[in-house]
Amino acid sequence: MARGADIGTEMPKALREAVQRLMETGGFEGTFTLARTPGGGVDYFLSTKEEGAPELLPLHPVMPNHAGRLLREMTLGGAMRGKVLVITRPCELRGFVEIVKRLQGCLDNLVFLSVVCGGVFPLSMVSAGWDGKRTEEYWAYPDGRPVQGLRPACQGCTEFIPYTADLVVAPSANGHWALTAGSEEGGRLIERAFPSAPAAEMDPKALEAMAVARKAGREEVLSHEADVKGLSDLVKVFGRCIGCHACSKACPICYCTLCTFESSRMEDRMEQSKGQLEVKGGIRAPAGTVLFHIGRMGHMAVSCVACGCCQDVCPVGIPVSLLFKKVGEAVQARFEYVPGRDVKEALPINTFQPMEFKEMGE
Amino acid sequence: MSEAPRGATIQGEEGPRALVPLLARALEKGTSDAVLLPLRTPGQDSYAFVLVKDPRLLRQADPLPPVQTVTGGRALSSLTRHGGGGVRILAVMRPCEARGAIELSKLGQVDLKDVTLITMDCPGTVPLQRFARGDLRPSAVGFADQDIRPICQVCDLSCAAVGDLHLGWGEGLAPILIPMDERGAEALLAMGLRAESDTSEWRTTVSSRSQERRERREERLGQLRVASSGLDNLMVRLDSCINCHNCMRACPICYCRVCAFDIRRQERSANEVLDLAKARGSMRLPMDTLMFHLGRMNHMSLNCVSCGACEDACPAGVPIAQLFAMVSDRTQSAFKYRAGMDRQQRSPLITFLEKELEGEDGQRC
Amino acid sequence: MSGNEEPRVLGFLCNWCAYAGADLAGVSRLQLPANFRVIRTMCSARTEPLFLFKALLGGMDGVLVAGCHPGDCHYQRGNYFTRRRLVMVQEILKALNMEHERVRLHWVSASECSLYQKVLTEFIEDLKGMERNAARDEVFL
Amino acid sequence: MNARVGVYVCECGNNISDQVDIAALVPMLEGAPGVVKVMSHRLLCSKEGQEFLAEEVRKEGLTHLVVAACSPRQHLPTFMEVCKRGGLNPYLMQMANIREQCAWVTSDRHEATEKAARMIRAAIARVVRQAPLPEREVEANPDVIIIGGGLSGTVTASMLAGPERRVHVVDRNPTLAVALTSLEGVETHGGCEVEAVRGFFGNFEVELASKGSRQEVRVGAMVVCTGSRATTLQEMGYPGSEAPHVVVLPQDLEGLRPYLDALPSGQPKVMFVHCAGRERVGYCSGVCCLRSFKAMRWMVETAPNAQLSCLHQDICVPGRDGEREYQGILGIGARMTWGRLTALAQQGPQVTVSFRREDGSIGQDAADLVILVPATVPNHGARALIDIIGVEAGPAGFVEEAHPMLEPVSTSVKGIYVAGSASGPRDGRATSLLSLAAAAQIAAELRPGKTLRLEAQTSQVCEALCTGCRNCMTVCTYGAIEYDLVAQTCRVNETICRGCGNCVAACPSEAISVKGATYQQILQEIKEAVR
Repeated sequence: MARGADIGTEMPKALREAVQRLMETGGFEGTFTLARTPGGGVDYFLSTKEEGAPELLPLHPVMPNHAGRLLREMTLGGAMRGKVLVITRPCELRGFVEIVKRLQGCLDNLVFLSVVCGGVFPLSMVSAGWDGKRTEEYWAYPDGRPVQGLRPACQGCTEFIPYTADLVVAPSANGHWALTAGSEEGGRLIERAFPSAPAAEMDPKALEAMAVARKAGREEVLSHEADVKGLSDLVKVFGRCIGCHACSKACPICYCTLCTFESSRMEDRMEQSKGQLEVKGGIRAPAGTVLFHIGRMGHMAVSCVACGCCQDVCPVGIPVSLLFKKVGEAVQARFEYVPGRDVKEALPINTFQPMEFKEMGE
Repeated sequence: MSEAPRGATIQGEEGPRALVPLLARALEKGTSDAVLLPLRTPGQDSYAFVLVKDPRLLRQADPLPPVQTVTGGRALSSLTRHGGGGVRILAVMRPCEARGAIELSKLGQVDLKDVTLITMDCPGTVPLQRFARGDLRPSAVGFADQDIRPICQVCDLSCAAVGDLHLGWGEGLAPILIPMDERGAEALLAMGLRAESDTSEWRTTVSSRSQERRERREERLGQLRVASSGLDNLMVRLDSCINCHNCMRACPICYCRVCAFDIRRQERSANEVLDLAKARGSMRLPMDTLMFHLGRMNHMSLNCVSCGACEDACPAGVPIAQLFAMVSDRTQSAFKYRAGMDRQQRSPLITFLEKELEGEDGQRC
Repeated sequence: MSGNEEPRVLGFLCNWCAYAGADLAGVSRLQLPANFRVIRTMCSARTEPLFLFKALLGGMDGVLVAGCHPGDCHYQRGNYFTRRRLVMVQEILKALNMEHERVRLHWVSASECSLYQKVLTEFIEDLKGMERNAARDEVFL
Repeated sequence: MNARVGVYVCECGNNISDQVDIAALVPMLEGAPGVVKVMSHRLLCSKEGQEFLAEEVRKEGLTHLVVAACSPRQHLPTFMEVCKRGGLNPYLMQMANIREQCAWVTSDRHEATEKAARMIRAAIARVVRQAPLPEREVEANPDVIIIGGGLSGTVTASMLAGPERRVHVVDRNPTLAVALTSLEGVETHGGCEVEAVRGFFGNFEVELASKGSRQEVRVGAMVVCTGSRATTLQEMGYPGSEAPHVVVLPQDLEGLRPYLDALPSGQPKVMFVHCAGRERVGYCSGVCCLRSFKAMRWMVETAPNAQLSCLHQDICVPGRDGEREYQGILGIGARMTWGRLTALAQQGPQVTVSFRREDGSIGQDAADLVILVPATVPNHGARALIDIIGVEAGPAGFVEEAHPMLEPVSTSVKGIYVAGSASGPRDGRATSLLSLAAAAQIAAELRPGKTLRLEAQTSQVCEALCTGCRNCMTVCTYGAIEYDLVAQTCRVNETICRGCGNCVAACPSEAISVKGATYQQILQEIKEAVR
């Protein structure tokens, strides 16, 4: 990997300064990053010039929207005409790559800065008002000690290193942080932005420590609510689902204009419900709660990046992200597929190998 | 009914639960095919509307749960959108939910032909998200409960008897079932009851509470109006909105299959966004948050029943129900319309009067 | 299954192989379980996963998808996609401990009527060993 | 208009009525939604039965028809014709297969009757949701373009060319065989290559380019006759193969003469080495052993005093005469050695041949002339052509047949056929057979003056729901789906689509569906079937 630049120890200040330097020297048309909203919240912005720009909060530990979803809405019609620096978390980048494979977005001219990710806090925490001190403590995560209050999906995330980012903010030796290059483009940008900064690279020890912590976290989060034992448990977990489908709307992969499960196809006519009513003595209204979630798995589990946005927006706190993570991991393992690893990798559902899965059908 | 309606006082269980055995009776009698009401979900941690045919299921019934999950209007719509199929349903729900159902029937999304709406005095519900988090499990929400949702605290129609049959009970009153029309009277008979008791006590209690709530509503929504007047202030109110449109999805009135504002999200090209950002220095994404809310107000504020489902479903804590109440109170009164109160009155925008919308000074507004 | 109740099984058979095989089973007067219902699709690849989920949650005890052997697809490659889709469905069911045995894929050519009979009877035998699909009585689906 | 469904149950002689209680069945169907008439009949497929049915459709003014009888695989076309005669669109008819898949497989009469009722009700539920579909036809151009003027090209052309059908033969080679140029109705394009292909079966536009000039040819079908060739010494890549006394067995044996003339006097050793290049190409070409043996016999006559030997692996001599040829070679005393060629080396006047024996040990032998019998590979330029015309190719680069047994001369693209050794190593006989087959299939499918019947139950895209993700395009085998850049949605080319429905299952938005097999139709059929 190309040389990385030491950006110091003081996060997130160091990161902000690094981004500043990149924006000044990188020749970008704009920067896509989290920033402070007028009301003191946090959301994504496309910022083009310094004056009048909101306070940039790159990689602030929340995910108000999945960047992949926003980028998709933006680039659905075609590429951005000029280079834009996009600052997102690994799962956001992977989500976008997956949706680009579905031709719903375009990677051209987007330069990605990502991070060896420490995870993010639940959305509710933002709306409840943000405690600045939390951010300072948060950036200590490379020591592998679990950060309190992270979203479950993040606690159990083992894919915290970005695959296709041009620039990666990574923990470096003895508490320092490094801006490392993930591509030649990234290398050039670093050369230009930090000609004199001391060289630094990812600290394998830190990555190892994080990996250990995350594996443990994964076991932990998947062992409770997500550990469903068949239909009866599913009905319990999804029992409180109010059918708002917020999960699918926040999902970076769900891209349908009209979700099949919101179409008239899914609506039983009363004539047919009568039969069910006879057999069961009662039917839920609206029906099809479990079908929606399982059906959605069937549609996007191969590409689920376990970003956790679905759970973030669930008004009734169903562990959606954990269930989807569990199922997604199983499906992806079977196809030896890692969503978002490489945009050239075909979607498992759109390709096949004649000699594969011999056991099926015989 | 010109003279004051009479009702049937119910012995036995107190409060809304008194309904359950009566519903069972109606089912066994066969005068109705099914009952639609909230049941405790298998996890025992929430409630869901279920169309019940087997009376045994009524054991899990809770006619008036402390929280609103899916609104009764949407539940009824999911069953009868394509026609009621001749199934005679007793539908038990809160006044605001019933009003939602009535609005939906005007919009062709609910078929009330064979439905008997049963409403009841509503003490309000607690915020869905707090309830779901489990840090709020009131055994029974009292009428004075401070934990009920802000929108409920300013609900002046919490006891609106919009159903065919209405259960009065609040403030220590003995539960009394009051038929509001023929259909309600039939249902009452089916339950083996007669409307003999006088209802004046209930009516006085209700009217005084409605009065009190009306004043509170005007006061609080007035404050909100001031606090959010003008673009900037409104922006601040909506600041935490992440534009997920979940308010729209939880709304019983928003019945479109694909929301126009969901499609529009994708109508701008990357370069247009870039140009807009350049013009302003920066551009918040997703865009059109304000546009969405204003557009939605335009689409449904005339039918808004202030059920608060939107606020319950909002993951970002926007006081959206109150904002909509604030607006819809105005738009509706402009047309002398109160959503869901009168089944005969047509939805304002599909009708008109020769002389209307005139200000006091006679000039058109 | 409880008592002597017969499992209810739904089959999606491709027109060119499995369905033809089923016809041949008839011509050869092979005896088959009566509780098996067939939907004829032109290609096994028409069987979208949603049908399988719907059938399971609708209370079917078993769902069989049968088509041409790999390499023999009348539409050249359809069954390879069918296979992948079935793999996915099963993985999802496994991950949720949802009795993935209820969904099966089998390759049956137009001439393999006895294989067809074998597949079917074995499937139904296995299903008899299982509980009746709980979804059939579940109110809160 | 309300549906008026007629349900007609065929007793099929006793085939159905023996096992299904017709008398009990009929009342079970009455009152099903939309059904106005239920009736049974002895034998609906009989001439009398067909007339009766057509008359019923007319008389009862039926909008939909359900025929409960045998397998649609047997009589669907029959009853579709009946519909037409009765003035009903044939796609408003559904068959319930209560013979093969009910009466004949269900021992219990009661169960069989119950099942038949369910099957028929399912058919009813589906048929009322069917839409009338037009019988679609397109004008077709009977002309054919043949790519490659070799044996297969010549045979195919000579069969097809005639007053009603013009045949174009393209070859990169400037001069084509007289056998072709002299044929009536054949237009040769020597020194040309296919640049581009547009259109579909019945109406292809083929762009030809030769040095400097371009031209467009309009045809209804194409035949790939690009043939095959021998692997070269370089491709075989055996060390030392450049040795002067090493030669690849040529097509025309006369090509060996100079080498024979150069042989030393006395009893020169000539060694035939089989399977030259087999490891590299990864398959047995299957035609070389015989070629080699024929060459050996020719050698016996032309160079009687030469000592013949043969380094071979498995001897592959299929067919009637193969074994005789083999025995013949053993007869002339050629020394047969089992071995895999590993290296060659010119040492003085002789070539040392190193090979690996079956047990892995290395053996050596020397000869004055080594004749390598080469593996067969696709012809030069075949790969490029395959990409241009968009047919499927196998790993070895040969054109893939649509189906090895059922459609040996069709390709993945409707209207593009393959003949001769373009689809794999062939001997002359097989080449001619396949060429004749291709010609016959074209003659049958593309008849001059006749239009082409198109699949009516094709896929269709709902623009409003399509997101343009092109999953459907990716999984479609036939390239029947196009992306509309303006609408940014997918579109189905209904002249190509065969209605398999693969695309439907690939679309998460349910934006694409097959006419006559829509989600609703299948779902409602299921619901009734499993009730």
